[in-house]
Amino acid sequence: MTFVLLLFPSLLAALLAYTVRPYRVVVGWANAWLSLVSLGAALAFAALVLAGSEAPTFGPSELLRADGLSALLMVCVAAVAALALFFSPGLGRESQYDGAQLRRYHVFVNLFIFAMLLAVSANNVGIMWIAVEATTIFSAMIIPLALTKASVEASWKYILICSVGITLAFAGTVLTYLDFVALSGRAENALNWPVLLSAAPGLHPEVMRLAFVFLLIGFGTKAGIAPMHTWLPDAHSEAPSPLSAMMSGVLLAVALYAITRWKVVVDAALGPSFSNQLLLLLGLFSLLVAAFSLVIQRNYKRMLAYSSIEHTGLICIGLGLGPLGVFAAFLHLVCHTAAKSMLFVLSGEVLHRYRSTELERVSGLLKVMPWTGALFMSGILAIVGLPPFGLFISEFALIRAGFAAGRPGLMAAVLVLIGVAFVALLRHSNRMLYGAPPEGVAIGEIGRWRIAALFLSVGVLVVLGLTLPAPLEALLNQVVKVVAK
Amino acid sequence: MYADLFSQLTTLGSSGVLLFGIALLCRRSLHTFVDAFKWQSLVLAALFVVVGHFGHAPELYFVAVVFFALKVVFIPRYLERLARRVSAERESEPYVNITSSLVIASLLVLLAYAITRPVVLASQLPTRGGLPLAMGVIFIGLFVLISRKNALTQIVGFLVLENGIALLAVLGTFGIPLIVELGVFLDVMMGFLVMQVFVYHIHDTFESIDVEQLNQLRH
Amino acid sequence: MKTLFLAMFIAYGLGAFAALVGGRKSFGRWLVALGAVLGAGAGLALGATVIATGIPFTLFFPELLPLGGGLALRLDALGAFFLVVIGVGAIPAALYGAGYTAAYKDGRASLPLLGAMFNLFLLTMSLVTLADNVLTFLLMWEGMSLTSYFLVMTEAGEERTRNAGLWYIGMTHAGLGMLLAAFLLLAGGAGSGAFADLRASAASLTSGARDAVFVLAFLGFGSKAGIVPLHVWLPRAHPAAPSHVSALMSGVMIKMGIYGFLRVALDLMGGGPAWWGGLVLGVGVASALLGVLYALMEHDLKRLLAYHSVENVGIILIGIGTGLMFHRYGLMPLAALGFIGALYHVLNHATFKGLLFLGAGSVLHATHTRNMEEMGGLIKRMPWTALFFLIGAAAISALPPLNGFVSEWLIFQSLLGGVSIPVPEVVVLMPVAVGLLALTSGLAAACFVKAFGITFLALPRSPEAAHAHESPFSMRLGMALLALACVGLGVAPFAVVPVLGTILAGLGGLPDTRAEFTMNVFLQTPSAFGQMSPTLMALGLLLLLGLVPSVLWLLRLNRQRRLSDSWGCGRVGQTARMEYTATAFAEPLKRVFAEIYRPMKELTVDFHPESKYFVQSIEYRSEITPWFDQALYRPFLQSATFVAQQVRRLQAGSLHLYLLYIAIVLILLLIVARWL
Amino acid sequence: MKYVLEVAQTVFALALAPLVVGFVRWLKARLQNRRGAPPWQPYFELVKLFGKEMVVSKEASWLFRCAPYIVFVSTLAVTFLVPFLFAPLPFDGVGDLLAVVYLLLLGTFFLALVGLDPGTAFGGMGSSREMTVAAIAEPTIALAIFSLALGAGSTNLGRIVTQTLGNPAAAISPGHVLAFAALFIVALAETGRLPVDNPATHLELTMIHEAMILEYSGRYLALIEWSASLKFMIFLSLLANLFVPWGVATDFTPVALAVAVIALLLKLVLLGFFIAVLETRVAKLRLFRVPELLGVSFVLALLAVTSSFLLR
Repeated sequence: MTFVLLLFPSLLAALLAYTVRPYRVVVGWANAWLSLVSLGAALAFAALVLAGSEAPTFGPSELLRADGLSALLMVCVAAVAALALFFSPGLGRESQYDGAQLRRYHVFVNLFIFAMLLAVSANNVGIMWIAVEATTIFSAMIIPLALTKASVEASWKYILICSVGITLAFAGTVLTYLDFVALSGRAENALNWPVLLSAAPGLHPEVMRLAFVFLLIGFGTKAGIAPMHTWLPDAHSEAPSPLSAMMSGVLLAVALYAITRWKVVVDAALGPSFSNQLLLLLGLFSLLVAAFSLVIQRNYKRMLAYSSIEHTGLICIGLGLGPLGVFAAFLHLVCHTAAKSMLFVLSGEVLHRYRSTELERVSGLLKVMPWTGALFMSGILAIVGLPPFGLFISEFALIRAGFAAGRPGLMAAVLVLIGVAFVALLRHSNRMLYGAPPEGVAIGEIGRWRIAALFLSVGVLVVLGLTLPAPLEALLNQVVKVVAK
Repeated sequence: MYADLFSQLTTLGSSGVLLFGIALLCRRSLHTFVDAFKWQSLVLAALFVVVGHFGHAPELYFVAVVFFALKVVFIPRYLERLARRVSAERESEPYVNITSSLVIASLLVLLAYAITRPVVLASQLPTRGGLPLAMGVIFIGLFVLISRKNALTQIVGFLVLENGIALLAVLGTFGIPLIVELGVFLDVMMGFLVMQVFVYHIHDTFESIDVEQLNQLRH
Repeated sequence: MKTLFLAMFIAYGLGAFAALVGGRKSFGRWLVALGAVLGAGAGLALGATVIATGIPFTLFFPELLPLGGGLALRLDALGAFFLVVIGVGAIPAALYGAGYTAAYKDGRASLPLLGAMFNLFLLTMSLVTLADNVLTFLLMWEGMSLTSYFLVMTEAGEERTRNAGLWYIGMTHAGLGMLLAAFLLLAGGAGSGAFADLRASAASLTSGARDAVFVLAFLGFGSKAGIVPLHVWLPRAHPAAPSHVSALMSGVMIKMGIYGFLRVALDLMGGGPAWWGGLVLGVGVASALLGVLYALMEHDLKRLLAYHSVENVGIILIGIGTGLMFHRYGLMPLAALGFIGALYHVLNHATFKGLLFLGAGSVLHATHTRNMEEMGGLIKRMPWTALFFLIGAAAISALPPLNGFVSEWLIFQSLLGGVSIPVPEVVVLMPVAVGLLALTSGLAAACFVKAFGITFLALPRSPEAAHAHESPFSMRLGMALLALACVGLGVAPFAVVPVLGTILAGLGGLPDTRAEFTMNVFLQTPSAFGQMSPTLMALGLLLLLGLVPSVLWLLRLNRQRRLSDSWGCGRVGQTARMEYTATAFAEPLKRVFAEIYRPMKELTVDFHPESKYFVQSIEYRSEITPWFDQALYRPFLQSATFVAQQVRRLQAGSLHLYLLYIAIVLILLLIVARWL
Repeated sequence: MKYVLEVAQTVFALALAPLVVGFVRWLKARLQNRRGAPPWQPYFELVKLFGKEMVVSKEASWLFRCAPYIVFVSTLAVTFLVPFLFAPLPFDGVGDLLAVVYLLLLGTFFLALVGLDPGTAFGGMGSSREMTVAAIAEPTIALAIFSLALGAGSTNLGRIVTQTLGNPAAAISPGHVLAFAALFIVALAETGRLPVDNPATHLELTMIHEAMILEYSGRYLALIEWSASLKFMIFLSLLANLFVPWGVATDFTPVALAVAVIALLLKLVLLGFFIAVLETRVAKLRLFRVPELLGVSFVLALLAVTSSFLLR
């Protein structure tokens, strides 16, 4: 029943937005409040999982299932969705989009949220793939809200690279199913994850290695792992900020969730060493690419996009470092989601005020919008991994896991790359925060409610930084139990 | 006899699909491009029926009908309309000329054979002979996507890639579970519609659908 | 003791809260100062009680930082000493700050942020000395760096400050990376990371791992302490910060680097092979010499003092280096002497460097410029500041009655004690170290004659200097406290040395040398190699200083005094342009040490158009840029930008290229999966 | 009782100091076959100066007025530590050789500061050069002390003298001789004698010590002149007693004290003669050649240390 509560509100919101022909603000607010319902459902699932009951399933041949891993992701997706919807364009003050664009935006943004929630709660691996493909299609529709050369180019690249990537992932799924059929014949619920997991030890190792390569490349494209990351900076810098907040914060997390699901199956089939090495290799490469791309950067949205690639790389490395690493990786994922979504929403506010995404033209942010500036600075300090915020703890845990897994050389490289990204990010953000504001920029704060909402996420980050709330720790232990048995 | 007829028919069908894929490479004008794709989808639909009949998988018939409707009737018609509407001039020179792209295609098929050797050994189904060909179609779909500059041809390349995977699915597993199959078709259709809308957008903003101009967003 | 800890915590917390609430008003500024003073006082008391009673104070919060094994706090004697040093440095700085921050009322910097960060900076720094497991230590360490980064960035208006802030936070983050690697190597990966487990697992490490941990810890802590190759942020960040903050950073924060290094090298690892001591000694001597050499050439007052911090850290490292070396050869009393000299110099440096920075701050407050060439004659307008700055200058140049002399004497004696090391080729190193240390103290004296002479004496060289005014009472009070501390520590070392002995007792196997180094008023080194009593010497000097004028007065000699012009070879009217400038003062030494400075000289003479014999203008420019930046950091930065350029080309904008990337990776990985 | 003797010895040294400077000046004049002023001429100058009024520059601060006292007091404090006549001094424990060096540095520090105070070019030039020479001389002094301390097993002056008295063989060991040479060069540099600085001239190019005290007059100039001569006396007696300690009384019988006084006078005359001959022979070095001279003395001191260590 809670599944309905989880998935249905976003569908309802999409329908509502579709029917109300000329877009009106009340629709926006209704959608925002509806998203809180699915957040409640997600939290209910988390509580259910913590209560230790068997994972609830739903639908014909157990279509949907929520175990520890998916419960954690559900909470993340629903939370960021709620945050993004409360900051969607068209709420409150004047917005640069007209009625039709806003209407299209609200329809597809809610469909996008529905697809993500479906992907996370799908028990059937095929349905998960379909949902992830659906996220690409829905989000592609609303990247070019305002038809400019840049947004069209970004959206074309986005739709093409991601669709090609995802289709390769489907090839991987087919190969696994082929191996399953070869092992124990055709079965209707073959693609259900628990069934696949139980059959995994019998699968042929060579076929599973090929299948994992397809899957890793496929979902890696969606997760923004280098060298398949090329669509990410363009898409995130051109999309409207709430959407890019969701894409950067949670869509990458959903793709990583899919990779983790498949990693468990593959590890059961041929032992963890193969998948770990691949993940470490690609993780380190994306960390390298992201860190050095940050050094010379002229657009602050692209800067944030590259920093997402950097953190995806870190999470991949974490996944490849055994149980301790998985714990650190998922803690990192949660912290990164909170920090990055806040930052993208803030960058939207900055763009709205400064009318430009160029770093040169944005300066004196602390004088123009003191509170937003302070939030932006704390966001930057968070993603750069400085103490009061959670990412410092998760990076510490990650590197400790690295040392425990006996890979000091790799950890040294990771530390150096994190250092490069640290200096680059701070140099650019200092340029934006300090100095004299350019003339012609109105001094004045954004809405009080918006700042309060963002302070909420800063609060979450600080709480994660200083302590680890018991429910989250238990949930993460559940995840580790599921992933690195 | 009964089994090898089935496997011969399937290998024949899949080699047909591969042939049309390669034919796709040496087509100049857009119209002939879409035709090659249409014929490829037709052969694939027929293959669905054959596998459905011999492999005693009745739901494959329904899948074949849907596949036929989608990939042979619906998508090519839209592509034609799109081509006319966007008055795509002659296909601009691809990155790789015809002869070298054929050489690369053959190399890719050879690579596909080498890579899918363990898969063929693992699968006991009579239709396992066609698996390397399916992988070949996948690689060729990818190659078309990379080498063609026109947005429309990129969409066709993407669809060829999808055909390759559908072929892999039907040969390897006699059809994946129905819900997933329908979901895939739904995705393919929606994906195609979105890409089609984007081609119009590109045409409006860039006055031509040559993807070469799409390079302002860099670094 | 728990109440003292809570008092400290609450005082700092209230101070920070008061800053955020009412930072701008003067009442708020006093509250901030009060919070800081009370917090520092409570910390001082806590440290003193722990040293006095010898019972370590422990506190454990398992639910905070569960990943690192809980927030574990334990204050043992070593940590307590550094907590006392923080207290000694913080109280005067906070008092001084109340007056000094009034200058920021004009909105140049946000006062609430400055006040809050000041208190948080002190809080995190005190908690660094209390941390007892790896995560707590690193969290407080980076917290200290972050709050001090905000303090450095208070005047973020100028580009120079932002650049300094970036250098500072970049270097400390690199240091943090090395520390993290060192601690995790030490903990052997697993385990909760509590220092007790680290002590146990340190013994079982292979010698290669121990050396790696030592080098990483030395570089990590050295980057914070400001040893030579890693000191480049120090002359940039300290002058940029407000003066009372740079006094704290220079006097106390870089000592946290020393504390950390002692904690890891001596306490956790319990000493190691001889080359450890040799490395520390070598780097110490290099830092001391190069620090003072570059200080000589500076004419920005605060940069000069920052370079001197590098020099004094070098001297402290010399003490620690000799201590480690003796520890290795089992000469425990001499080892204790070396460490005691180092710790004593830590305390002394906190006092006189704090005093000098506060003095420089009031000069800056009065003349709004840091360039010594524009100062002069301030002694007549700012008598108190001049007196305190003179005491500080005398103390740092190790002149007898003051504290600099005592700690330098102890370090000299420990170096002289090196003679009894059995290995001959190590002993040859000792006299060279003695010679270079003596050269450093000589150059330091020359540098501070220049600093004090050019800034305070003779005629004012600029209108600002002419209209300088004495700094308000709170600033003078801060300086007075530190001056008293300088004199007190100089006159009464017999009280301090035994306390240092108790602190070091039992640390890494050192013996309890409480009674060994002092005989009532005298200081003596093991086997009575050197004996001295600063107290009696100070008394003697005072007595004579009183005796001589009174004798002359008794003899009724001529006491008239007449004011007239100073001798100017008969030329009437003396202007400020006739005075010696700071650059001129240091010019002979620049010529002597030219090959170290490698000064860039540039002479442009443009002749009169008509004839070559008449000159229109001659322009001479000579600049000294520390060659570290060129030799060490520039190639590092260039290679980073070069790689960045290559990586940028990856995102070239063409869709086909991106799809090609995916295809290539797919095929490569398939080949890997298939055959490898 | 011993303390009274100690004070007596200090007063004796205080009284003798101007005579030593006067004797050297007289001897130099004689060598340049000039009649020259009698050796006790400095006493007349001191008495004259104490009688005159003090002319103080307008720009000078309070430091200008109290620096002479500090310089004089610091030099006086050193005389309490130096074994002129008898070795185990009661004040020996108060300060060792390092303390002596740093007390002298205290004097030079304030003298240099005061050179800058009136704001004249001469003062600035003098203090800049004085501090350069002092800074470069420091390492040599430290190493000379190191070699002496190595030989005697302690840095305290009394112990060094008694130790060398104990085993005379050490006195002629290479370590001691090299240390003597090094310390001799440094003594010339510190007290402003000819190769480094010309004491007899007021030509701004060649005077270092004189330049700093140019502005002084009256009682202040007397005090500074006296402390300069006292410093010269200290260095000579250090050279004499530490390296050639015979004649220094170890017990307090009147006859031993008489012998000590005669021995001291003899040694001072000898050293004075040697310095006078040196000063007439050698011309003043250019300022930037002085570091090379001090470099030579540094190498000598380093050799002294290594040899005394290896032969221990």
